[in-house]
Amino acid sequence: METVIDYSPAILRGTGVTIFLAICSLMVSMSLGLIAAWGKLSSSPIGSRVANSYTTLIRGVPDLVLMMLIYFGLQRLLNFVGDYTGLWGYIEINTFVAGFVTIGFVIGAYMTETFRGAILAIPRGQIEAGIACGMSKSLIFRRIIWPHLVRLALPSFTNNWLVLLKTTALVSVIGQKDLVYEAFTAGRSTRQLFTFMFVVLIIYLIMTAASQTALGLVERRYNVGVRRA
Amino acid sequence: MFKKITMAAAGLAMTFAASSAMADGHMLKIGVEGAYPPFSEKTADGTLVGFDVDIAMALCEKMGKKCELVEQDWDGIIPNLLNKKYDAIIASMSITEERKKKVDFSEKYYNTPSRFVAKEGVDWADTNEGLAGKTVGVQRGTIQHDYLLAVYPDADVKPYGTAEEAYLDIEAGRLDAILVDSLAVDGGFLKTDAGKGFAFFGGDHSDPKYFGDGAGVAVRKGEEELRDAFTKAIQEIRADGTYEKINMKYFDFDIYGG
Amino acid sequence: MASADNSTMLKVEDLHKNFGNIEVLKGVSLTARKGDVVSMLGSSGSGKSTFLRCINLLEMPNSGTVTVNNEVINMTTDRVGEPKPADQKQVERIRSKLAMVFQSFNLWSHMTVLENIIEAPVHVLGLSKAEAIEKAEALMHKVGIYERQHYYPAHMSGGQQQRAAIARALAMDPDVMLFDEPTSALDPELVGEVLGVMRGLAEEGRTMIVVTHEMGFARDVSSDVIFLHQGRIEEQGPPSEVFTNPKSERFRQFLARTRD
Amino acid sequence: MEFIIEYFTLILGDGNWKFWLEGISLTLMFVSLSLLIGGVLSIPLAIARANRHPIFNPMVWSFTYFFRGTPLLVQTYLLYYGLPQFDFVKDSFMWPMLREATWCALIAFTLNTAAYTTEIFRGAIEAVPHGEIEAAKACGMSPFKRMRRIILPSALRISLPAYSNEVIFMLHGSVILGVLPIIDIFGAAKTINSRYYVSFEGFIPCAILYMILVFGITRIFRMLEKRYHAHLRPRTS
Repeated sequence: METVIDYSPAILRGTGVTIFLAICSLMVSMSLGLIAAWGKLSSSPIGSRVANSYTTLIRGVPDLVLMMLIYFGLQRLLNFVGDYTGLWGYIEINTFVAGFVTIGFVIGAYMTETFRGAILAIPRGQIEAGIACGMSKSLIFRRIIWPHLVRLALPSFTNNWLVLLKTTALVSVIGQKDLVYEAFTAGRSTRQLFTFMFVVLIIYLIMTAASQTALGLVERRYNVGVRRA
Repeated sequence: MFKKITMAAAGLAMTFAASSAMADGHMLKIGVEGAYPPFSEKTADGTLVGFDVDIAMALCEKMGKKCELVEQDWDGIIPNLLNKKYDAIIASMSITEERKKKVDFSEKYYNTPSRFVAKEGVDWADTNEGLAGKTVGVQRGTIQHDYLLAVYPDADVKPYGTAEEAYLDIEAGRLDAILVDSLAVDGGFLKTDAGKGFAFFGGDHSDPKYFGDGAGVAVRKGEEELRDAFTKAIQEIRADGTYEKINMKYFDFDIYGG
Repeated sequence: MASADNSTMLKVEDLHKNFGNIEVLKGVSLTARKGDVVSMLGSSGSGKSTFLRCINLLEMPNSGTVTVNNEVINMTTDRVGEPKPADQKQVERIRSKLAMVFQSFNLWSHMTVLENIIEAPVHVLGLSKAEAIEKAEALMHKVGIYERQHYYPAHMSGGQQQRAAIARALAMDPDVMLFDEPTSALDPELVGEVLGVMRGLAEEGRTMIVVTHEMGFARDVSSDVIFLHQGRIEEQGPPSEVFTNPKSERFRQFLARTRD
Repeated sequence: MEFIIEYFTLILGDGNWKFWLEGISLTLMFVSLSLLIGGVLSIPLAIARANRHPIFNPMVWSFTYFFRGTPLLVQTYLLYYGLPQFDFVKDSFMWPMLREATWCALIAFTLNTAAYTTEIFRGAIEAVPHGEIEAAKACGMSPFKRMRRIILPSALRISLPAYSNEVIFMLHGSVILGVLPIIDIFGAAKTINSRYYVSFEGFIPCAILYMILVFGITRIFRMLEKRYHAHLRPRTS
């Protein structure tokens, strides 16, 4: 235990990196999810085809392999294109960027389904009722569509966020100094890997439980007036 | 939602901008490994220390450059040099023909043989027959790895990401033997508490066909100027006693080799 | 209107049932002899379905005894004082003699009609599969769903499903058949086909307890009618008597409301 | 053209095809074994959860919460690198097994998939229509027989789509093997990359192989669903 305290600055630093990385990934995944959901729902065949191949690719390739391809391959591609066209000089994809871009890209595919399902499930009659009352478009979005969207998307959103949080552990494999990396390094030099890995598990459990509580509160707020099935 | 997209995009752009500062005349980024004691390792507070690290700093000083150390896992150490994440590798990298196809090397800055390590008192021969069926750990993508694959086809070779993970597993009893640089394993394992009860067996392995001509500084192909500057700096620190001072800090004999 | 062979098949005495603080059954008794068809009437919430479910212990009665074919079901209480059967094996054996037909059919949705019918004979009664199939085929002819034997329940109409459920019940060779509002979940035009099958069973001399809203069935087919109100028997007797000359004011009102 | 030949020499030549073969068979064997054992384990656990057993339910809940709430990578590290921290583990009769990376990983993966599968099955058991269970009771089926003949067959059918996702997640998760000294498909890619000091070349066939496997798994489950979800298909004719 004392060794854990010795290394606690590193562990805390790593935890911070993990959380920050998770938040960045979340931004990417939500943006991609919205765009792809829109693509799937749009009547344009190209939009839905692109969105479909995106989700198929994510289902087909493990996240870590994708991360490696982005970390090493995309970097090479960017530099090659930059050199060839002369449009830009050196662009670096560091482990952090590779990490959150990949995770955001992967979870974005799940978010697509989340948003698509929620949009499809919005009761259309209530929107019509809003129109019938003479509500403006923005008012209808704010007061009717948005609360439904949040309520319908939240359970699956919560699930995606938890998957995302756990996926961040993979960035340690490409050398990003997140919680797992810092703890593994510490455990390796002190030869107490069990202790340190156990600490990591506990920290992840705390993060999971905290997210569930917080999102549960939001869910309760938005579920007012909905009968439990 | 749109705000979030722009924020994410801005974040992305910033990361690119921040890290795309190219190495200018006085800045030099050097890739080191950080998991190869006593050549390079990390202290509890995250500082990189070790023979490679000290040599890197000394070389930079001689070259009159400001250096930044970049920690990099061994697996990606050459790819990321080519990807320009840093400009040179000082990570006990042996100068081999295979690697020369990808990168250029300075003159060597040290040369030591590799040796097998196992539990004290084993009477195995360090030949393919002697190690047939034995589980032998090695760091993935090192000269030792190539050597084992080529010369010891009957051994069960387990590749590890870092040397330290291989040390962990031989200590845990998962490996019968490991093949490592003799100095690295001496300082990084055998002389530590964890290495008690383990010892070298067999002789030196240093066939230049596999092991090359010692460890050098690697730079991208075509950067002869930088390569020659490193060679010159190595000669200078050899001459003025800086090398000896660093050498003696970690080892009790001259590791420059013949 | 006792049948020729008047051995008692089912006897329920002074049955009480509480859900929490609410007393749903306040001492209900019933006797059915072989070949009797007892119709149980009552408005919703009168406790008639609960009574039926207490007979085969889908609900645990708080007190009272149930005797099936001269065998008393032994009851005891668990640690917190809730009633439970003393001998689970006995309950299973008795349930296999009391076939039940549910309001919502409750066919096993992942099995075809034939599989539904042979399931319990093979796995509870221990019949061979061939035997069970042979019997099932006869029953399916009888209820008129032979052509649908390889259909899954979800692919059939409600009336067909209920007839399949009746065949499933018959396959157990039950001593007594319990019908829990068998036509209430059906579209009006499908009610007739199910009632027709049930009439046939009554004529065969099956002992049946039927919870129903079908006055016509109760009047024409049953040997005995019981009217439950708030957990008590308000009116009881042969249909010829109770329908023409009801003694209870409540039953009179009930009849007036439901007159078809 | 020359480039293509060069590329194929890189990933297949010099005996490298052997790494791929070894990797594919290891990944397949590993994923199917852990799914098999984990699946068998999860059935009693799911039943205990669904029945709200007073003692086992909280225990199983803690187990699934722990394994579902933390990354598989860390669980594997804990088992593989963590256990030798204790001498009693190294002295125990289990050690001959635990000293093998494959066994440690198999244990971690099995427990992980058992946790996820338990919750999938629990949900499916709870989704079996109550009336169908009552009908089984009314026929005189014992609790055991009800579970075996009615509830489980129905629940396993219900859980097919969710379970097919779990199978794909396990395949994705199995790349963690390549982080240990095990040559799975991912490990094969890493080995080849590090042999030639290239960065991503080996990951391309690796990604393609995983895609083929996922495609195959999806096909198998589509067939299973066609067969076992016949009763859920909408009425035709």
